[in-house]
Amino acid sequence: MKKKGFISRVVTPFVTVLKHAAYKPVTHKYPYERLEGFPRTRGRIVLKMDECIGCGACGYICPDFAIMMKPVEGKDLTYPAIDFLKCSFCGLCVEICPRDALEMQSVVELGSSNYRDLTYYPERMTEPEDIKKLLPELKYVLTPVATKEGMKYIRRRV
Amino acid sequence: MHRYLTDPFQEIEEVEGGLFKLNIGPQHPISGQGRFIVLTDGELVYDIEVDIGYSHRGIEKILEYKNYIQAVVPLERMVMLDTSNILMGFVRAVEELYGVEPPPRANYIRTIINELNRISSHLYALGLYAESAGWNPAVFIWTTVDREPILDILEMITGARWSHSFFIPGGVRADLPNGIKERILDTMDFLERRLEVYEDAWIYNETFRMRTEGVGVLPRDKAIEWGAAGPSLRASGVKYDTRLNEPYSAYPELDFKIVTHTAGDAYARGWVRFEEIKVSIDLVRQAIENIPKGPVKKALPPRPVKQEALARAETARGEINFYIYTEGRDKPYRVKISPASFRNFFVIEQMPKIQEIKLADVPPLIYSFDPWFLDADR
Amino acid sequence: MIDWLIEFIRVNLDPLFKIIIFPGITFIMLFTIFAVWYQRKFLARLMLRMGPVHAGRVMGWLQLIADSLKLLTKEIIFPAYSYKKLFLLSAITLPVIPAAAIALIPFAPGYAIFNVKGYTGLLFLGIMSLYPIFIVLMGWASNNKFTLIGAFRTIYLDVAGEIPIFLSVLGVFIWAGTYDLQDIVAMQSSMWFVIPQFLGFIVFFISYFAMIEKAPMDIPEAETELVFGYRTEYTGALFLDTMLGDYINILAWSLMMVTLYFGGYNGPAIFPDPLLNGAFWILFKLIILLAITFTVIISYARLRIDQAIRLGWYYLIPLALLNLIITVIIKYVVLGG
Amino acid sequence: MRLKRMDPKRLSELLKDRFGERITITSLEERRLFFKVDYEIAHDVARFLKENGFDMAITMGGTDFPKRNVIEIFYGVWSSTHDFVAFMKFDISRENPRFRTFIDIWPAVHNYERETWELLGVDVEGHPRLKLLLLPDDWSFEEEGYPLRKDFDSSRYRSPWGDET
Repeated sequence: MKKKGFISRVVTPFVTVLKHAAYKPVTHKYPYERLEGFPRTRGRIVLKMDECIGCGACGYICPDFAIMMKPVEGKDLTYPAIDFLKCSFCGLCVEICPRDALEMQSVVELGSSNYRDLTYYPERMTEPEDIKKLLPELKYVLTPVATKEGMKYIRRRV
Repeated sequence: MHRYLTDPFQEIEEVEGGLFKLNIGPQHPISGQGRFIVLTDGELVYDIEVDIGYSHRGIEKILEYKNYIQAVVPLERMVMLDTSNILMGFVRAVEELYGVEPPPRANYIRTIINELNRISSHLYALGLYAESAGWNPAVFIWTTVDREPILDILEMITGARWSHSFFIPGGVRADLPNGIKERILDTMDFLERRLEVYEDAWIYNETFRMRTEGVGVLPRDKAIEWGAAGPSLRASGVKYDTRLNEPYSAYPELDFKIVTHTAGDAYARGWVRFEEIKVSIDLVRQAIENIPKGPVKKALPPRPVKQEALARAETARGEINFYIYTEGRDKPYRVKISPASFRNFFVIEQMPKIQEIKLADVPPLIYSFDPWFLDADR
Repeated sequence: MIDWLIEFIRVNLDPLFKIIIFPGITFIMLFTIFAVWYQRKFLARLMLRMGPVHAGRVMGWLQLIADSLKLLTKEIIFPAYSYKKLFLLSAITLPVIPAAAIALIPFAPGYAIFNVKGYTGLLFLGIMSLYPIFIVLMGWASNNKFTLIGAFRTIYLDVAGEIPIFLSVLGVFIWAGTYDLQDIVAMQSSMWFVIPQFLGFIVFFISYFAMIEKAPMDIPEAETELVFGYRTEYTGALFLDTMLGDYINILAWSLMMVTLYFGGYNGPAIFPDPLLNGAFWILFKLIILLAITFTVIISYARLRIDQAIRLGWYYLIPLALLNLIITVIIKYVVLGG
Repeated sequence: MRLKRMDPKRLSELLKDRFGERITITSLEERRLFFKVDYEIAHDVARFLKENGFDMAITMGGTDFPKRNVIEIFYGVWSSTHDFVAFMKFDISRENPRFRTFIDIWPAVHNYERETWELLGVDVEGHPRLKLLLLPDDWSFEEEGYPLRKDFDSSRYRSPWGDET
């Protein structure tokens, strides 16, 4: 362990803290600004109904029992319906799907005043989520810190 | 006499000898729900009782109904800060049962993610620790902010900031994305510079040392006898780290050493944690430089080759071990999880027996062990 | 027009103006609100945050008004088996004490609410020493473990901080040769007393944190172990009242520090009016002093109560006594009185 | 007393010499030794392990076997000298599940034995504080049973949100 003098143990903390006043705040004003997701970010699950063969593998693997196969009018097969109240966005269903009929959007802003609305039936599963509708006040989309621009920002901060 | 002084139903709960019972908790004394019942006469503490179980979810029972891939998801909910290290123990136990060795590239990816998790968990824990010593939340917010680039990297690799669900028995779920190497190296440089700032502002701060040095001294023999885990054990001078003593993943191929301290007090525990961040930064750099090429997962054979396995892994809070007993089905018959915090809580309960503790020392003492209620409750 | 108005008010309504507008109730209230907002904004910047942004559009300046209104609309809860009269009265009286002490601080030559010559410096210290008594009453009347321990700690902290701070102020009195605050400020027009009284200033500055009960000496309200210390049981408007007392206390001690060591209202003449000029300089100094105070608040960990007492009795009191001896020697031996 | 460092194989030989037929080695690995003993000699074995440097209890628990009508209790102990884990198991009857505490040998098992008492319904004799640890304070063993037993009805504790899907 390094030994330091009394002055640097008492005065240096004060100076170091005061230096932070010069740095830019890192807060995002969330409903007006939002971070962009990464390609792999796990969020809302979208169903491609043409690809789905109704095998039910997603319902089998789901650790939260959030997926159940439901019939759709005018189709012979059953398609997955997801209860997003139970879903933990682990992405196992997307991975196990033999036809890649499920994919994930980087949108996690799902919410409703009625918990029944969070059960997405196959018809609704096919429509991707629109961020503009979920956050009507959104003005800017920010790039996350780990991208190249973000790293530049970090370097400036240090 | 005024009614206030004579009323038998008065609020102040007195036990024998004019002592108070103070409740610290149960709403978020640290993070999660749990309660410390402190027996005190104002400033001197006579007894600490830890009341856990507010968030017992029965993970051991749940795992009996899940197959080995599904089990990953509920298991991670034990410690949200440190999900992949928790998972590492389970995945190792299953691989031992099935006699599978993951491919080398998967081992390296696991090591990188484990160490990034450890850094982020230690940063968070140190921030809380500083706050427990009566700091306004400045340091806590700095560490939370500086954790953000790490979480972004983890999100790029695994798809989630935490609860990655990324390790499965037999490997990892996906390969590293393109261009991740530069970002990891950049972030490690950034973190190293931030750690210097922490040293100036906080680790060597006189008031912080006044508050934590000599508080809760845990001697070496007691640490072993009471089963302290992780940094708390190493701060008492025991040279033990599962990463080296029972090598797993890519750790045997990487070069690092165990951080130990001989004082065994609260400051030493925080200091060990702080120095471990530097070791982890070094480990991530080594792993990303030396990562081999190849596949990242391997299928499990249909039947396990063994009936029982005990696997250990080093989480940020200390050693976790999984005892799995199986009868040959795709689901375990019994999983016994012994997390680090469960052991450390017992040590916290014993502390007033060997040392004089003041009321103001209780929060730094507790936080210095970095216990996690969700971890202990399972 | 404006000049005429100020002149008219000064001549005709002087005492009333002082009590109600400046530096009386209105000023104290507004400055308290400003100080809380300033603390939140400033600390947020040090923590890489933004602080309040929404209320009032521009830098969240309405946030504190909104918070106060919210607290005023909340129910006041009296804890079971609390001593209700004392619970109420001690909280209501709390802000009055430091506000009464502010009445002695001169804001311009010959301009203070309680505009007398004589022992004003001693009177200030006497009034301020009442403050902890009401905290103890609050803690005791709440009938709660946390408040009671918080109240006991206040007594300890008072012992640790009050004696050094009084001794360091005594150094200034000896150096100036008077107890009168107006004279002390007037004497600093050429040189601030922080230079001859540097040792005393250090003692004052450290004890100051014990008196305003902020980190690193916020021991009575120690959030981590004693929920909110002596004010745990206060809700709604009464909570607002106790917070008001807290910040007026900061204001009073900061004004005292500016008055004693940093030349009070003295400064280069920017405004023609001496009152405006004095008020400007005193507020300017106050804002810088508050920034330093807030930075100290988040730079250090909270001391334990025994450490605070050891700091007070082992280091600060000897230092203050040393300062007294040096002051006497310099003033009466070197400079020859 | 300084102990000579040994490996699991050496420990298994030592145990065999000392306790003979009443101890069964179930599995011997590089850093593990799993063995099963009779309950009657469990405390002697534990004391023997402690004397030979196995000072830190790292896990403890039990497994319910309704088919064999036993509950298996296990103790995992790590040694700071020898740096491997000895894993001791013994059976107790399922009808009358009780065993004497090991706290005097390894204090660290205190909370684990409490947990085993409440989750598996095993009576730990001589334990100083058999108080509910993980289960809620209003838990009734008569009505709800012991959670880790195999006959525990966990379907009673489903999500309160109903089952829409």
